[in-house]
Amino acid sequence: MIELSNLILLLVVLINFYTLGTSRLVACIRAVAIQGGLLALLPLVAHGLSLHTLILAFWALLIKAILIPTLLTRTIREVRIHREIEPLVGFVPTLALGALVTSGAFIFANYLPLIAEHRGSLFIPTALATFFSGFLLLMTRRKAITQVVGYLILENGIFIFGILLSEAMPLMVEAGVLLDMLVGIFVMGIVINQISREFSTMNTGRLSALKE
Amino acid sequence: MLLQLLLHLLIVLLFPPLLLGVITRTKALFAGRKGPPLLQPYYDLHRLWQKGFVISRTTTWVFRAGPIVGLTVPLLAALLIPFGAIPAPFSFNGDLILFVYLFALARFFTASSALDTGSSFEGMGAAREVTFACLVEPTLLFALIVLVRLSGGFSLNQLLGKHLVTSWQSAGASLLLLVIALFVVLLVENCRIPFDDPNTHLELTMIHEVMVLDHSGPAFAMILYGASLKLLVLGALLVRLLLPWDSGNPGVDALIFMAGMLGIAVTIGVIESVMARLQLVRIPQLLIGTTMISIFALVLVLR
Amino acid sequence: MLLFLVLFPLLLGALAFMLPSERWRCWLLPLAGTLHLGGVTSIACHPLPVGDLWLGLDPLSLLVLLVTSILYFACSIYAVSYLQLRSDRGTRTIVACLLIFLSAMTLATAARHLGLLWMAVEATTIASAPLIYYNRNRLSIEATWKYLLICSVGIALALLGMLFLAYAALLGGVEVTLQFDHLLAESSFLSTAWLRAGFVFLLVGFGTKMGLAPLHSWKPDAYGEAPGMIGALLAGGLTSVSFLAILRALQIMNAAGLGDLARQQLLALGVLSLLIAAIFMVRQNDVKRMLAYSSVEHMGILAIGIGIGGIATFGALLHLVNNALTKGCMFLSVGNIHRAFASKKITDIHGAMRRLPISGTIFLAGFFAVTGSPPFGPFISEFTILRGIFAGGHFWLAGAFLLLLAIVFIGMGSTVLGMVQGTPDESTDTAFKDTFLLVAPPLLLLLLVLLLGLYLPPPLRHLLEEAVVMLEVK
Amino acid sequence: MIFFLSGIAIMAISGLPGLLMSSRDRRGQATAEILALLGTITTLIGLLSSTTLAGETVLRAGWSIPGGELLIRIDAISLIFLFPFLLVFAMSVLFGKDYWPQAQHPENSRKLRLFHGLIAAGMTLVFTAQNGILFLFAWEVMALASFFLITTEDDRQEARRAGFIYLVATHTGTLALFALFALLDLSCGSFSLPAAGTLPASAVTTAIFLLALFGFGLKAGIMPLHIWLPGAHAAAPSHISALLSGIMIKTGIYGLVRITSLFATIPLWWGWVLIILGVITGIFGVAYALAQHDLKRLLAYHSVENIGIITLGLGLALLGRSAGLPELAMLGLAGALLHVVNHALFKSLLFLSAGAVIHTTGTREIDQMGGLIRSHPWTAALFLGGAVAICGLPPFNGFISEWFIYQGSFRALVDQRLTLSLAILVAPVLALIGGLALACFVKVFGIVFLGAPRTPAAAAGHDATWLMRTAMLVLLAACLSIGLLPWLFAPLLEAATLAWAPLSGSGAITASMTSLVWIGILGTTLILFSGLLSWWLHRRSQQADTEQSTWGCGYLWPTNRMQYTASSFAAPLVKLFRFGLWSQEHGGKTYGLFPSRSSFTSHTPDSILDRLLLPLLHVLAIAATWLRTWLQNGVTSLYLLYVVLTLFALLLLSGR
Repeated sequence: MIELSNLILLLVVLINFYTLGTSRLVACIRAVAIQGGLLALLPLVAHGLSLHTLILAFWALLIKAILIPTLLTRTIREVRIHREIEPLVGFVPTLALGALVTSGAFIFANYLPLIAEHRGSLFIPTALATFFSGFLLLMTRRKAITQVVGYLILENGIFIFGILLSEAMPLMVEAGVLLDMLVGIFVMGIVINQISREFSTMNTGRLSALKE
Repeated sequence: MLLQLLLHLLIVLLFPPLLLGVITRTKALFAGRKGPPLLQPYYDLHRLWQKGFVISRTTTWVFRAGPIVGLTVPLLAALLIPFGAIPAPFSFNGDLILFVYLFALARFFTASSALDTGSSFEGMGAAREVTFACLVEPTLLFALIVLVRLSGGFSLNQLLGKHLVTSWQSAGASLLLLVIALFVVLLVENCRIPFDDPNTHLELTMIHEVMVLDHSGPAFAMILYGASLKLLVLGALLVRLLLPWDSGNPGVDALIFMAGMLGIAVTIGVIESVMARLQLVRIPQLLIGTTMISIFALVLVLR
Repeated sequence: MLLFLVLFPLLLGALAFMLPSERWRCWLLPLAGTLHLGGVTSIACHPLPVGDLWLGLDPLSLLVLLVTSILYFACSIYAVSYLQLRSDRGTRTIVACLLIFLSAMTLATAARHLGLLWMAVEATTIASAPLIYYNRNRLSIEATWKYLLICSVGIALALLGMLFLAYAALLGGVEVTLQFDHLLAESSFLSTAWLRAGFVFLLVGFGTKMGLAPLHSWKPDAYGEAPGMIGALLAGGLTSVSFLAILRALQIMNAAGLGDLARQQLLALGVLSLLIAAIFMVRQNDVKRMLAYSSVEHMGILAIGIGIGGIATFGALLHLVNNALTKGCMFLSVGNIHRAFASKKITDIHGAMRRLPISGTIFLAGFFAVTGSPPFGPFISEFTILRGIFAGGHFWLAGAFLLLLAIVFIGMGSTVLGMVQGTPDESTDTAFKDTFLLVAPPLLLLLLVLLLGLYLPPPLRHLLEEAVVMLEVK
Repeated sequence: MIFFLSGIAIMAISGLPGLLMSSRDRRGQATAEILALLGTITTLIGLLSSTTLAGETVLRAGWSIPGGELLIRIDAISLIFLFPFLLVFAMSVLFGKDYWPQAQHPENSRKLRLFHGLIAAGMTLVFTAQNGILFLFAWEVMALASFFLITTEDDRQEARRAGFIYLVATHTGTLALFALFALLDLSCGSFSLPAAGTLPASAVTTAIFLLALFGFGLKAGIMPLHIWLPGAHAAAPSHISALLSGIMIKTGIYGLVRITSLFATIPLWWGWVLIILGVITGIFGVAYALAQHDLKRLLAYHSVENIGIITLGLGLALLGRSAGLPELAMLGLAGALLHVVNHALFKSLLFLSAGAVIHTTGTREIDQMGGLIRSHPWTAALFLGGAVAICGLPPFNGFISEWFIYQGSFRALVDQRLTLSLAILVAPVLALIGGLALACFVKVFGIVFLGAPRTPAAAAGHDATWLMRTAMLVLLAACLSIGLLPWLFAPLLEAATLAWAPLSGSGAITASMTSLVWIGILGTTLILFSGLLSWWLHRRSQQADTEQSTWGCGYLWPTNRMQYTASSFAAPLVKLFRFGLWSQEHGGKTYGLFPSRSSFTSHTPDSILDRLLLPLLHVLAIAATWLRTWLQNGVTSLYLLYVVLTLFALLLLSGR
């Protein structure tokens, strides 16, 4: 089973790189949707079939792979923006940083004290790598929508970590967390709409009137 | 005891104007003139006492308070200071401070009285008077401090008491410096050349005289008498320092003291004859120099 | 009872969405505020058992809930008049969001499960975003966006931190759970490496929400652009709730014997907050931003107090109460001044005491209170913290603490005095006047602050002492 | 005690009823004044009925504030400060009735009276509170009330500026006091002050002393901490300035006296620090005063000077304590304490009479006045009394306290240890200060009241009302009574010195009783004899010719504006001090044969405040502004970067 999960996790990491490297917003969102779908598989792969994992997988699929991407796609359709043209930090440097972060996470994870089953698995390094890739995306992009994608990837990283500890999170809480995220992104979508109405752009670079 | 008190009072009341006469006579002799009689100041006082007043319409009661305080203060101060070996009638711990501050009181009223006339000349005089006093007062105090240290006492009687004879032997250098400093104080406080000229009428250069320019009649008599008293009182300090001996007989003591005072008067007359008035801007420098001398005297005894 | 306190504002919020009448909708707020305060008071008087696995109040959370409830009560009364003043904006969203916000804050204080706590805190972020966007202009949208993004990211960090805690349990070979009491009980078995990392993530996460420098960057924007009433709730209520979350993490660290490390980190952030606040408050041109930095400053003081420990812990908890009430008083009165001058720039505001005698006076008194002048409550708490600093032998820290307080006083003083003194410009005149409902709530808060400075009611003192015991290293 | 406490309460609330009345209602004013006076009297009754010189009255009650205790103790030190305070407060209330009537100042009169009462209550408590927290409460109530009093006319830019500087200064001082009391708590385990002379030396005693020096020094106005003082005293209404200058700055001295009394042992350098500060404060205080031509600023700088004198006395007392010379300690402290009382009396008298003048002339500029003695005969005479007293001249009270300090310095002089006998430095410094003060007050009195009026405003005007006169007369009488009957006050001084340091078997004050009697007798003689002479001279001058103008040395067309001005009067001395004053002069140069109109002005800004502190703060503020445009530039990414950096920094810290 570990091999399968590792494969999925590797895909997740690759998607991270893809989002870091692409300027097309639609592609970005699709990539995140795919990542969400992959993540939804993980509980099943890691813990086997049970009611708990099934429900969790279903929820994750619904929210991460379907609802949120739909929401985001609708938003970009409304605000008519398709590309991240001038990121704060260029695509190549971002990719390089992403590679650095990811390899750092993988190396660092070797030094972490882990329980025996997790030694060989890629769960923890991938979680960390995904988390910080999301952070990187948040920090280097100007477009609000890309930043939301970054936030999503960041949450995905946490989700990966959470799968290891699904006993700690009762289903209610897990569901609540995902719901919270959904509502959060919904509200962000509304705000993005407002931004584009007010500024006729989604550039958060313009959003720097409040200083000091 | 009673005899000493009597002698003290007699000296205070009768002796001072004579000093002015001696000074004038000395200067006249130096100038090759015969000069007025020695008792001329007494005649002057008498004449002024009889005269009427002319008072400027700008002035108020403050104008008249000047001469009054100017007379009262030296009188009281004279009761605090021993005349040679004759002890002061009033003596208590810390009377030296009262002694110094009484003169300041007189200065306050003299200067105010000058300002009351509204004349800028008198204002100028008052300004100079208070300025130079600031520089003289510390000197006087330093001198007294040296004496406190040497005598171990806190009243003028003790300061100028029997210890002086031995102190001249143990701290002669310091006392010598004191004498110099005190002599300068005496000259400044009594408006003598080289610091001030009691006879000039060039208003712009004068200090004390210009302040009393508007006074006349009895008020002016008070000023004159007060000035001579001041000379006596400050001179008494100096005389006791220079002639610290104690004969045991009050009469002889009084005579020694008066002789000493006359000697000082003659010295002043000589100085006034041989020196010119200092430039006004030089005066502060000289006064600060004197303060330095007195500080040095203190350092010598503190060592 | 607790569940009721969480649910009824939610129900009222739903009602607010459906109620057609703009006028009656406003009155839902005082209703909720009063009911909530009544409920909390009755709980405070007859303490419940600590509670089950999900909800429960211990002295620490009761303290925070009590403060939040009092503040919310004052703001809810203020809101009625305020919303009527701004009737052009409509009240549906704001009333509903305010009610949901109350529910989320209550849930966050009462949660015994860290996951639930996280959910509730995230819910407060989402519920308060529309509140900040109330003015619907460019600046407020910018502020909302920044608030939403930075706080969400911060909260995400906290979630990761919680998972680290769970992993620490996993590695320690004990029951893997995020139920707080269980976690506390088995703390000595937790893996220290994961625990340490978890604490850092929790501290940074909730620290962002609380507004410790340098994680505070959203704060001036959000407080500056939100209406004064919202600023009061955020600065007084939400920060306290986030601080509670950090204290929970600290409790676990204490129990695991890592308390010193945790305190050290809190101390570092606290001093940095004080420093940053001092730098930003000098010649601050915008009064609401100034209050935001003042909030950063006070978060720093709280962190320092907890970081020092000992008697300073008592001071910090008392300061939590004082800070909430004082900030509420200041934000509400500054809201009035903002209305009366139609500006929040100090270049436009002069002579507030003449134009608004009562609000201006409250604002000025609030300034003295917030800077720790006797006889107001914050003096007692700041002074107690200072005592703790000295008692711990940190003399240089004490010196820096006092120096920074002095700079804050100078910076804030020049702004505040420039506003309240002098004569108002005619050009800035508006029709706004002090009315009872707009003045009574801040006045109430001010009197409470004054009361806390003159007299510490024994029940409160008792509560504080119990809470301190919870934070002490056993 | 119950009288005492209710007195405080009555004073505190005296301004409240007025707040509820309309701003033009005179009844509010009357109520406030009656209540304030009633409170003063009640407090006084409380003091007299419950206190004896030797013992102390204690009230002790619990307080729920952590570390707090309602501990009030009235001992002789408190009494020394309380008596003049009550007198000055009552007189400032009386004076204020006609000086600041409700009808003429509807805008701020209610505020003024509210805080007038509050400051009184605060100060009474400051002088008696023996618990650190209670003390800080009273201290801050006083500080805030005085801030509002200073900014009574907050529509004036000058008052706002002065108020702000004051507020910052006092708050900084209060913060130092926070640290002070926290350290005291640390070293003796309680906020309630330990008994005098029981605090053992420890690592923090030096810190406590330095904090006290800073915190209380700021309030007292010890140079270079005097920055707030001139502006604040100038901006406040005059009867408030009287209270501030007379009493409030003494709370700083009180604090120093109280704190220094606690220590069991005192290092020699403490005394020396105070003496050196006293020398600087005294000399530069009076030098700055000389250079002023704003009447109230001038008086304010004289307060700085007098604080210097008090500090000198206190420094001598500390020297005496550390060197084991009880006589030196007692005389120094007695001088300092008596000077506190004296300065309270004559400085408030001076401020009140200055107020009476400013009230009618409408200016504070000395050079705009002149000849006021004709229109203000009473005020002039009263001012003269105050001026003579403040110069430390006999037969007034200022002389007595300086005399004590001189006596103390002589005791140091005759000691054989050089470190001690050098303290004689105090004596000539006092003489110099005295000389400068004399110059300054001759200037003020002469330029303001004597000569001819320089402006029409100065020629018009009327004397103070009888109520204002009464207030000033009472103060003058108090000054004179201490000057003429000093031995009556010796027992109180003795008790206070014993309360400060329980020195075994030293009656230095009682020993000076003979001297005090003599001084009194000579003073009386002086007055009687001068009176006699004046009576005689007055009779002689009845027929005098009083129609002539002053002898103008031949110049025929003198005008009133050609009289000597305040600036020119002080110019020689100001020039002597130019290295510390750095006066600025503008204009005054004329060119050519027929020069065009030219004007000359000079003014002396405060070196510490205007040349050092404000520019420094300005630079710091610019640096802060620059730093924050860079730190918080509005870009969200940067903010997120902060989050990550913090995260990593803390992880590193945690992993170490």
